[in-house]
Amino acid sequence: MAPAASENDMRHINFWSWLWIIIGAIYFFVPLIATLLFSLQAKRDELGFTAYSNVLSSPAFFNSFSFSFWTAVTTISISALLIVPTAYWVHLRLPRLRPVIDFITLLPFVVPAVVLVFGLIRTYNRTPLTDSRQGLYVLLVGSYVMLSIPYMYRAIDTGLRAIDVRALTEAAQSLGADWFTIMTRVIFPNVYIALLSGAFITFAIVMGEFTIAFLLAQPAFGPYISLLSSSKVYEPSALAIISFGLTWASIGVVQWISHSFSGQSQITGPR
Amino acid sequence: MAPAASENDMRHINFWSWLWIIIGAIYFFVPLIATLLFSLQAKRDELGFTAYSNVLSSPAFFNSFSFSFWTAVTTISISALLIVPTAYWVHLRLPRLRPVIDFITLLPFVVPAVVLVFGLIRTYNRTPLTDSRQGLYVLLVGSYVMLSIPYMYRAIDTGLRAIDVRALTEAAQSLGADWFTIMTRVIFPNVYIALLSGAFITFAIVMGEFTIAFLLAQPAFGPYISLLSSSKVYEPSALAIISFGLTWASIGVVQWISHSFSGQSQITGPR
Amino acid sequence: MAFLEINDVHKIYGQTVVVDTFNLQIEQGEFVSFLGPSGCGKTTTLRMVAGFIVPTSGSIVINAVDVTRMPPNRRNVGMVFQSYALFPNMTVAANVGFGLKVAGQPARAIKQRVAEMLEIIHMTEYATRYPYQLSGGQQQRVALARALAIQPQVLLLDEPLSALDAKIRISLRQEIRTIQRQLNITTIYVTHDQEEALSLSDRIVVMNQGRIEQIGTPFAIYNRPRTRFVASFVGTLNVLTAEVVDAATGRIMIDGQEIHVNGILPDHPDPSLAIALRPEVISLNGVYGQTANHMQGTVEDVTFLGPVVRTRVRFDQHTIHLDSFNTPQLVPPRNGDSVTVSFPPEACLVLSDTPGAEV
Amino acid sequence: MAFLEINDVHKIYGQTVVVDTFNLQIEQGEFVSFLGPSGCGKTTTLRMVAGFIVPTSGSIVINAVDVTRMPPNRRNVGMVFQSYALFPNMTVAANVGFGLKVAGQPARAIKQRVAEMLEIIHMTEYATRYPYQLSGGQQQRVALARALAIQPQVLLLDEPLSALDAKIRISLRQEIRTIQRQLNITTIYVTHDQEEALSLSDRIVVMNQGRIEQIGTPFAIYNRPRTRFVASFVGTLNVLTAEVVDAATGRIMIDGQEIHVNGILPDHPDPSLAIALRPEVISLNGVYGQTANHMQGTVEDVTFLGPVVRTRVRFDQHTIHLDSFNTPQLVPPRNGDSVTVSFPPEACLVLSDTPGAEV
Repeated sequence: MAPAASENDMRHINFWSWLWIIIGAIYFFVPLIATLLFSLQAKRDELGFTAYSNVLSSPAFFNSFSFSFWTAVTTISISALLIVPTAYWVHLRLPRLRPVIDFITLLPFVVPAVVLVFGLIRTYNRTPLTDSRQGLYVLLVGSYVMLSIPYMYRAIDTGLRAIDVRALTEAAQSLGADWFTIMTRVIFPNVYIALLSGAFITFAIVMGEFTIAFLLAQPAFGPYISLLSSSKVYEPSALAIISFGLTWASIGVVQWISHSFSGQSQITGPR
Repeated sequence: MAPAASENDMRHINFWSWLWIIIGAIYFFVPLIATLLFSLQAKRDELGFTAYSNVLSSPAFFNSFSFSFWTAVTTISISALLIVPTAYWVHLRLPRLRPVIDFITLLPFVVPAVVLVFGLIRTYNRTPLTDSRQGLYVLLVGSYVMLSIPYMYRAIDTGLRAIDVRALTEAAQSLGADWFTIMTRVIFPNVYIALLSGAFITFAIVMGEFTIAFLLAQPAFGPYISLLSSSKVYEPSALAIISFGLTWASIGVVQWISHSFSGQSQITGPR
Repeated sequence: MAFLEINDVHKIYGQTVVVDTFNLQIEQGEFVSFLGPSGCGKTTTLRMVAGFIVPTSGSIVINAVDVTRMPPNRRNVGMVFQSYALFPNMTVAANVGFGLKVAGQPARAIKQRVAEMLEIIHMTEYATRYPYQLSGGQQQRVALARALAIQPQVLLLDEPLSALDAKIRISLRQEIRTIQRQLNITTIYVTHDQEEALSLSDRIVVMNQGRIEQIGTPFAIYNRPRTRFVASFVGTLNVLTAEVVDAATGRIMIDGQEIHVNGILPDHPDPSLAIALRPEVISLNGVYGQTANHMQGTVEDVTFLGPVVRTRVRFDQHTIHLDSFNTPQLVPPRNGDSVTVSFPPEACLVLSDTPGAEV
Repeated sequence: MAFLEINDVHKIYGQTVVVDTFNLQIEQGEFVSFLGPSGCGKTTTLRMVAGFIVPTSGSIVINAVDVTRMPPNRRNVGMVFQSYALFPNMTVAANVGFGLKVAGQPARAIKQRVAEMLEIIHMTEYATRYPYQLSGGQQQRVALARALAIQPQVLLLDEPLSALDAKIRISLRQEIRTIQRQLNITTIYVTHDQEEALSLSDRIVVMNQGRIEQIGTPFAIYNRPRTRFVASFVGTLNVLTAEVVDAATGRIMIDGQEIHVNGILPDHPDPSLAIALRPEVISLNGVYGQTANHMQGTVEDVTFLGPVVRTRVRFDQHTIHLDSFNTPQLVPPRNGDSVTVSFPPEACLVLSDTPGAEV
């Protein structure tokens, strides 16, 4: 195919390119570098990793981090099991409802977390859900699943748009496949990469979430960061840098996984 | 066209329908009703609107609400002016980069708000940006614009996908239109409804945002809710119900606007 | 009893009758096309045979088993889609073997059958490729092999060539016909392209607005259309209004020139009737001799279409198109020339407007 | 000097030469088609004329003004797209009037011109409709009116009929031709459909792999193709390998049967050459008489295509396809029949493989 549109107005391209490079730099790198430099100044008049070793050697760091990590994994699994079949079904049977469903999945933005938690606690007050540690954990995961819906649904929806859901389903049916086979061998493998991108965002949100975990008195990573911020000087900055590094490491893992599905990444890739 | 797929497995449809109706009811209505009932109990042993009149008659409510309202409007305007041309340009000239840009627009989820604000304050420490009220307000709006990017970009991107950006641009060019005419008469009118949906989410986020406003010591609605929550019993619930009502009122406005563009809503609607 | 029977099938959505009283018997090994414009119900009927849609009433019987309400995955029916519908996460070999794997066949048997199928479609060397690495024509051949691998009782093709380029369409069309004959598989082919239907089919079912207009061999459909719809949908047609001069001897008058048609005309109260003529039966150079009809007219336009030169000739009220082969002998007429056109009486179709009625 | 000149234009992306040494002069009011397979550079060339792409080298001159680097919005060139590209937020009237409004014309003048244009495309009653309320054919007619409303110097059409159904394609094709002649507007039409190019154009530019293969009238392109590519892309072709018996008198041998061709054959070191025959020039019933070539063969397959019956005849090594009109007189042969086919010597094209070389 021919290349995109007119080539006359290169100045327009340059203007927008530079604007965005500058905004990007100010947004991402300036604060990051400032935080990094500050975190290295724990020992007066010299740069060093004192703040980092303080953070990493603390058992509270490890405990809260692994608590949030496993909560995130649980959240993602439940969310995927709920949403993949639902989104598939909407694509297959109710394609006209897609704009409506798109809108409904945005509702978690509309109901603030505070309302959600107040409502949940008040509703389940003096039931096993609020009177036991396990019950509160169920409430926590439930809330996180709700928060993850917009991201997970949209990611999976994008993945499903990249394939012809109805024709693939009918082809599999005519070849003798039942619903379980269609889901596991046809639909899931084709939305896997898209699912990963939704899972990644959910992971980042759960790892950083403060309000719900705090209100439900859960030993999560968000409240730990907040506690550290109010009691220490340099350690919070070190922690921010560590979280940032971990996040990018998980991006790397996603990239690596999607490359090992090389044939497929071609398909669910650019549209 | 023929209807969607096989009609044999109505039980599957019913199972998922009911599951989602139940989840939706638990998620949205149970907490909401609980909150509503609680908010009506400010006077012992009878239901009444005492908490509501307390909230609405407070000048702090009005001041913080209008502060956040105008901040949201400013945020949305800046965001739209930045993102509509950028998204248009990506569609027109760099369609292959769309997956990459999609990913970049998700980065605000990855960098936590706390890191952002700490970084900003430290970076601009002892500059006019942190030493004046106007400066802090600029930081606030800047941060909100960053937070709005994922929602605004995705909404506008969806709107642009619904039209053939390149062919419309070329058609307008060959009819003698310059870039300004193309943007204002062809592109903007066709993404207007999509833009509204992004603006609406941004509005909801800015109205409820706590962390950044608090750290920058701004008289916003989020910190006011938080303050009220820690000092009063029934008023926070009343406030939550009021916010909820206002949010749905703004949804209503969006619906009304999109109906008055009836021809167009057909086009930017189902795809 | 026929191998595949569609008995009195209706499909109604709300107020809309999509398929109306569909009856058809197909013999083992027969190739039947459903031909019609979009929205005529041909795809809906095919999808009822496949099991994706349940008829509102009526029954579908395959090989003496009533499958009307049997789910599609138990019908053992092969399906080929316009969009190919290959599984993007699987190689060509895995796509072709999918149905066998689902049926729980041993790996060795699958491998052998896949190799056989790839042989038939001449794509053995593409076994390890992914669908996105293939051209449209190759993808559709893989889809065909995949549908045939399970040895289905019936093969269903839903506009399989519509997404392909003209040249590939013709070569794949021939390949489909060859494979179908080789395997002797009962086949239903849905298309809106008359040339595809005419060149491939043993019989054609012409549909319009949910109803069957005519069932017949390609030759019968083209040369003896039973309704005006069939005559005009299948091929180009000149329609002329004529006045009956003598119904008994078939003498009629068009624009003041008398011609005769074969057979006895309907003894109508209304003495005018519609006559249809194919462009290719009308001759400019009088090959049909003295016994044919002759009419005088003026050349209005000459269009060069490649193999064929199309001439538009005007009489008093009517214009007709006539086709001549572009041979070295051809001297195309010029605009304004006075010409005599001739056509044999048996080439005149007397049209009826009632669907289902004889022409 | 011609009205529109494309002089020595190249377009190169990285290592890929998309358009190679394109030279063409178009006269005022001429209708020229660019015909070729996808990727041949025809659309790129059109887009360079429109101004959406700047040539790597060469120049484009319209009406004595060099527009090579002029932005598209100052060229006054009308463009019609395959996807219609109507503005979805505007009514039909607003779409047609868009170019005039941009040019700052007074409302009354715009209204009058829009009414005129809607008259020409027979869509006056659709003025207040929105594009999504129209069929594909209607949308494309509005797009044509919109492009013509600004009274462009040149009208460019980029596969305008590809998205439409067969029947609408043919009627809109005729409408485009009528309007073009009526307004006498210089037109370039890009297509991959040979019948469209042949039926519409004053001249056709056949392109392949970025180069011009041949420029000529439809008749010359079809009947005197200069390269093997042109011969095989435009129309169906039988290609036979022959041995030269006597180059001077044009006697050659195919599968042991001697025939003669017109003109003097190239005095090649290699005594074999390729001969092309169109299916429509070959006759089964000997109409060409004694002076023609005759060959004996066996019928392998008879396909009924509607207006035409295609017969495949096998000689020793080769098979050929021949077409006969489906007239009441036709007695189609049966598979296995021994037949004599005949064709005039002047119908044999001697093919060259060098692009640009004479056949």
